[in-house]
Amino acid sequence: MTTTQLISVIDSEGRVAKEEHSLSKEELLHCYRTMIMVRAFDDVCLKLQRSGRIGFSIPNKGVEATQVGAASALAKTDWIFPSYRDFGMALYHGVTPLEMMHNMFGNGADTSQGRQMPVHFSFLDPIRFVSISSPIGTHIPQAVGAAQAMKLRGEKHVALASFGDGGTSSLGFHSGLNFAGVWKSPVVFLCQNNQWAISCPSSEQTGSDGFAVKGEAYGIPGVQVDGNDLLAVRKTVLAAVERARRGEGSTLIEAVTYRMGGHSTSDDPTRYVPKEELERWAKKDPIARFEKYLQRSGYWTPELGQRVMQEALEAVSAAARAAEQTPPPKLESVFTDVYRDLPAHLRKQGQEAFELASRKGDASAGDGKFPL
Amino acid sequence: MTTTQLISVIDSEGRVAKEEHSLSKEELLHCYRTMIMVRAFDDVCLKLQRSGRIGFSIPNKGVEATQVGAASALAKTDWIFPSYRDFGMALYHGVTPLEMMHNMFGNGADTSQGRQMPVHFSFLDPIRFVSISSPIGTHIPQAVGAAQAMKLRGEKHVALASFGDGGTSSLGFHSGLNFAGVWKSPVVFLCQNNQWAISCPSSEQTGSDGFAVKGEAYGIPGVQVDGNDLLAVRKTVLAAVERARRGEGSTLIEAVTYRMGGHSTSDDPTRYVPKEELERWAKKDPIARFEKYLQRSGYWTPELGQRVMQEALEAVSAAARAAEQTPPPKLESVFTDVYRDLPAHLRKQGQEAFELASRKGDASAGDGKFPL
Amino acid sequence: MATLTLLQAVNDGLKTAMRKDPSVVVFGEDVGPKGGVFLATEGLTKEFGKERCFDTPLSEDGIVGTAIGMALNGLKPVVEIQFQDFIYPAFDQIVSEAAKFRYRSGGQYSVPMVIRTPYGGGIRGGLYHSQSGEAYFCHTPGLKVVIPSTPHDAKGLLLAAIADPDPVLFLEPKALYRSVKGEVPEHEYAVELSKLRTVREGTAVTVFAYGAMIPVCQKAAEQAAVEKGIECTIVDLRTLLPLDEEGVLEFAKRTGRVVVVHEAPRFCGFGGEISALIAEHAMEYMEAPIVRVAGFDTPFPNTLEHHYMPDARRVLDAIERVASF
Amino acid sequence: MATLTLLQAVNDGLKTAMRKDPSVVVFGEDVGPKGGVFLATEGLTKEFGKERCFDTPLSEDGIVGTAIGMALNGLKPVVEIQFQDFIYPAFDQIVSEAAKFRYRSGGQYSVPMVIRTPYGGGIRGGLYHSQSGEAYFCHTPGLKVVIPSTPHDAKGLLLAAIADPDPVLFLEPKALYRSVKGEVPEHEYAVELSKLRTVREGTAVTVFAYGAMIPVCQKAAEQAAVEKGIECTIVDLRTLLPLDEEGVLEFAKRTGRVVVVHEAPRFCGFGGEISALIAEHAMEYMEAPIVRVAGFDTPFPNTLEHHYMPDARRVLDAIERVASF
Ligand SMILES: Cc1ncc(C[n+]2csc(CCOP(=O)(O)OP(=O)(O)O)c2C)c(N)n1
Ligand SMILES: Cc1ncc(C[n+]2csc(CCOP(=O)(O)OP(=O)(O)O)c2C)c(N)n1
Ligand SMILES: [Mg+2]
Ligand SMILES: [Mg+2]
Repeated sequence: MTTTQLISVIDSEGRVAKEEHSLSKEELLHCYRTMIMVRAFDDVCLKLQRSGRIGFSIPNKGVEATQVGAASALAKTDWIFPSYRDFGMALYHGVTPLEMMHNMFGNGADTSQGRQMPVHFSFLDPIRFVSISSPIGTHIPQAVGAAQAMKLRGEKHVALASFGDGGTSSLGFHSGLNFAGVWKSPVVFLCQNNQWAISCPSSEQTGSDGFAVKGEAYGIPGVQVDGNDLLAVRKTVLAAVERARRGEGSTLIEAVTYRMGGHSTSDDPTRYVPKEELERWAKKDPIARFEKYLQRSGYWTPELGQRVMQEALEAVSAAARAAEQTPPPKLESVFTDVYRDLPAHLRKQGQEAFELASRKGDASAGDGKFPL
Repeated sequence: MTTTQLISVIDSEGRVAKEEHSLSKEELLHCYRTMIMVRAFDDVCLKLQRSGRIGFSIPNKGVEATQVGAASALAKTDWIFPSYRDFGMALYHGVTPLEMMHNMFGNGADTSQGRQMPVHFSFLDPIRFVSISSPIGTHIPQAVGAAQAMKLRGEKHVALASFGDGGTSSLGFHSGLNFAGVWKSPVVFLCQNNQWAISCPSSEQTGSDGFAVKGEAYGIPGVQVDGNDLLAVRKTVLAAVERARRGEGSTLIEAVTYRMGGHSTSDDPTRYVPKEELERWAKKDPIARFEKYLQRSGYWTPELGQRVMQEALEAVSAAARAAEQTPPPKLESVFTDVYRDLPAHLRKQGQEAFELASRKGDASAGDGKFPL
Repeated sequence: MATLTLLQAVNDGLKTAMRKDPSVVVFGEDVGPKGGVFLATEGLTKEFGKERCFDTPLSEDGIVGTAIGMALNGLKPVVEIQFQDFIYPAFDQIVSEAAKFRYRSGGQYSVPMVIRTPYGGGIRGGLYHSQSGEAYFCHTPGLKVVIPSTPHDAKGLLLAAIADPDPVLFLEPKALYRSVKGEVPEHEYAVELSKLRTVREGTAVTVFAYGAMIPVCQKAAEQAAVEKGIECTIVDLRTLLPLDEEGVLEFAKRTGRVVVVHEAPRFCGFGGEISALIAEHAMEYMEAPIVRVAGFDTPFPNTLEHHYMPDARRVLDAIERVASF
Repeated sequence: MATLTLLQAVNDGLKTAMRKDPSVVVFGEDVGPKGGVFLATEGLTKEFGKERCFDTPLSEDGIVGTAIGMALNGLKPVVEIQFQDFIYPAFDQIVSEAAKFRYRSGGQYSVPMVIRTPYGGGIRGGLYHSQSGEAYFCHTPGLKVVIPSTPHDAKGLLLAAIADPDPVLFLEPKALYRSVKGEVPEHEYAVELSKLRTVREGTAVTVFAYGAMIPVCQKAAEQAAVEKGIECTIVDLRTLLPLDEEGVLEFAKRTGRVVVVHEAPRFCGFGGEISALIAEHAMEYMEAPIVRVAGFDTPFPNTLEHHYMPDARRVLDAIERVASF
């Protein structure tokens, strides 16, 4: 059931044996621009974090093709249950850098009202990009449930759950895939094997030979795809999506890729990542590979590349400036959205907080910095 | 890695193609007597429960060969992490019916001091038969930890974790096998696929093709064995035990067998078990099959069979009478063993309980009955 | 009106909700053809089909996790955890996810769902079939926690819980499943959440309790009245979170003498919250120490469970001590 | 004596224990070569080898479950949960297993082990890197729960926890990891469990607190003394379970005015237990309401965490209210 051969479309020189996709030039360039936007967003966030203007961010360098290739296989009516290293999927479907930057600054325009840490996005439109939580793997059975709801209603939509190599050890992975296997739910499980879970290499995450094989434990077909090859990811996810829409159940996809940065801005990967390994993977940069392909197709020139990056950086920087100037959430946001209706005890606690502030002055922010 | 062929030694007529074991007549008869003892214990407990003398028991009819065959592959220095449907393993190694009956009556001589429900045994000698808890699957990673301790100390012992088909859906299954796969711990995972988890058939437990295949998700070899064939179970478990002792890591064994009774004395299996299914499996009764084999070997006659059963029933009944007359645990047992040393607050609560009893009379037992 | 046991009232509540609202689905271990180990879901698969009432693999994490996903996407799952003792594999999903979804998404996503589960002792279930874990969940903002003590409330609170826009943990006192009977309207009705119920009125002592402790407190109060002339008010808290705090303070102030009763261990139990609320907001009214009668701070024993669980004897003793202080 | 941060004191405690006792093993996510995300286990793999300090797959259930097995079989595991917020996948192993093994086996099996984990707010960690879940565990008989607030106690309590015959949850206030420094003996020593510590003495008000709230209370107490002439006693509870109940009552009685402070949500929090204990056993001594200052009954927010967490301002306000009642 498990395909043990790594699916690949674009070779390292950007060549494609046989044109297997039906993407127009515009669509291809949209994928490209999205990948560049991810990288630009990362770069700007890193600088913002290093200069103390935001507390934390999560780099995506190296995994852009997996995110964007997967997103390109989904319709707006599908649901995404993302991990924190997946925002390229949101960008692909039209979430703006500004919407994201509001979250990075945790300001009052953030969809989570500054309640969540940076990179814990939540979007409803233009696609369900379901509120990210930190605990690893919890969203996997949730995706199965959301998909099952679609199935019970006879809709042909699917849910995509994305998680890391580390995520396969979580409890949610086991229960999610097990339920999906029994229910034949329309879910696509996308395991992004980026080789590391913070400082733990994927070889210490499991004794199995890769992650795709884990599908068999649940009666779910598993496939391995070259995660640095946008077209291969798209093709593989699309096949899984179509299978799910046909009512044939779920698929586990292992996208083999590489986290070229640290785990987060709090992490120093030089403490544990072998230098040669990083160098080896740097040569497989998914964006460079896609550029070569586009160039062969006559859609790309170095100038275009520069311009796209320039535009992306400007858009993200403008978003950062705007987000930085957006006021923080209001004090009342601490108390709302715990329940739909504010219960009496929270009304009281909120009032007391306001009263105290007027009596004793406002609370002052500490200088606590996120440590990882 | 997974052996998909069902391992079998004794055929339905009791024939063995090639004598594959090195068991003496005495050893074979010890296995036989243990299986009969399990069945006798079950029968007596059922009567005790039906007549209201104990609250609850768990029938083992149909799975005796798996329990006893597996136990016979272990040394006294190994550890057993059992489920509640495994006490044949304890009997095999010399735990007495009386020790077990103390638990069934929850009296003051029970190793758990009447704190646990019936069939939640705990024995230290003559083999570690680790205290059974009700939550399914929690003991699986514990077995891995105990085994890992042996490995770190350079001992050649193994731990055996036994659980049901339902248990494979638990979180402990996933984390236990995953850690064992990475650590190459000396554990034998024995999944007793008795086709049912209370009223849920094993086909609704997982989408996979059987349970042995689940080993692959962890890099652990999986084998399927005919669980109603004592010699096949013994052979398979022994191979796994020896592999573990050699430092080669763990094995997942699926023993395909059948729960011929209800889940427990509170369960009415006629509500959900198809009659034909039960009839089909009744023909494969593991004790009858072993008797045929023993008979072919010249070790068994119907008279011997009757005598062994008679002796077993007498021993168990005598144990029941003795246990029933053993006084209940003392009130202080409610407060001890929470910690090694009684902390001040529990000393105080205990004193208050005693004082109240002397002032207001003793608490009286309710008539609550266990419902399943 | 029909006279039903608490268990039948739960079953009736489920059927009533499923008949009215096609988005209600019921699932869990053994809830399908078997009807649940206590038979709370009996007949549901038959009436509503296995698309709406079905069994699951043995994973509470999976049950609650998938229920959250369904709730996110328009269904109204009412799941069963076979015993409250087995809810802990789902603790992460409940505490980290269900309770926090609305907050962390600024209201974009919410998880209206109900987790039903039998809790408490009295059936000789020992450590793992007797626990009362309500305090764990009451310390979890974002959840609602409801415990009925009568058939009428069981149906009415369950229907209110199912109609609620937020996740509700619905704890059913298994000791009362078959031992209490009462009149239950056949039609649909709701008992409003976060409103306590006065079981009995008296001016000497106020007893706060819930679930299976209500009949125990009633027995003790009768004895106190008959034997000592002490008249107690008994308050059934019913919804533990969000608690009717004003109501609690009001009833505490009326008598100035308070006993709090629950089965769960005393230390950090729900009773502590009641005592603390009163000690903070009604201290001036108190004429006696606030006494808790609770399970001991030990795991739940089997043979001696009747010593462990508060009984009328212990509650009466506390009432007398508080009344005569 | 060396001057160490609280984090260094933890590291020193681990090394001291591992040097002395070869059965001590340390494991968890990223605790090996990386030394943990906070560097609490820095240098352990180097000094003791990867057999005694090693990384695990990403499963808290697996970490605690295997640790229990090791503890059953003669090792002394000291495991790390990366953030307390991520302990919930292991809740079942902790609550159902570690806490109940000795009891259910009549003392045949026991699980001496330590679970270390950073808890609490103050680092802009939002909902999932800031929680204070101590109350969940304090409501679990069979566990011990310890929280240091100084480097000296961090090492001494950790060594006592490692030497203890029962499972100990060791919660480290991450906000203090690097912000407090203090003298720490280089040798091995133990700070006895279940004994509170007097941080400061004063006759007007008793403040009970622990962990990262200790410096906050100290600041408030200084202000109360300087600005209002109110002298407070501050009691660091240190071991929350088993609690030094006699000590608590003693210090409550001394002033008759009590404030209880913690970061965790108020409702059903640990503070409720302190209030309840006093309301039950020292009510006659109380001259004012027992006031709790706690986190709000909401999830933990990120940007506004300084509003959420009790600060000196809020503690001072409570001290003043209680003193002037
Ligand atoms: C339950 C849980 N445990 C621990 C953590 C801390 N943690 C955050 S990310 C991470 C590693 C995740 O690795 P992987 O799943 O491979 O995703 P990646 O970061 O590589 O994208 C860990 C251990 C967590 N968030 N949740
Ligand atoms: C975590 C948990 N959930 C639910 C239960 C209730 N329960 C007890 S036994 C059982 C079925 C177990 O089936 P299986 O693992 O196949 O073992 P078998 O009884 O067939 O031997 C269930 C659901 C439990 N004990 N623990
Ligand atoms: Mg990874
Ligand atoms: Mg079974």
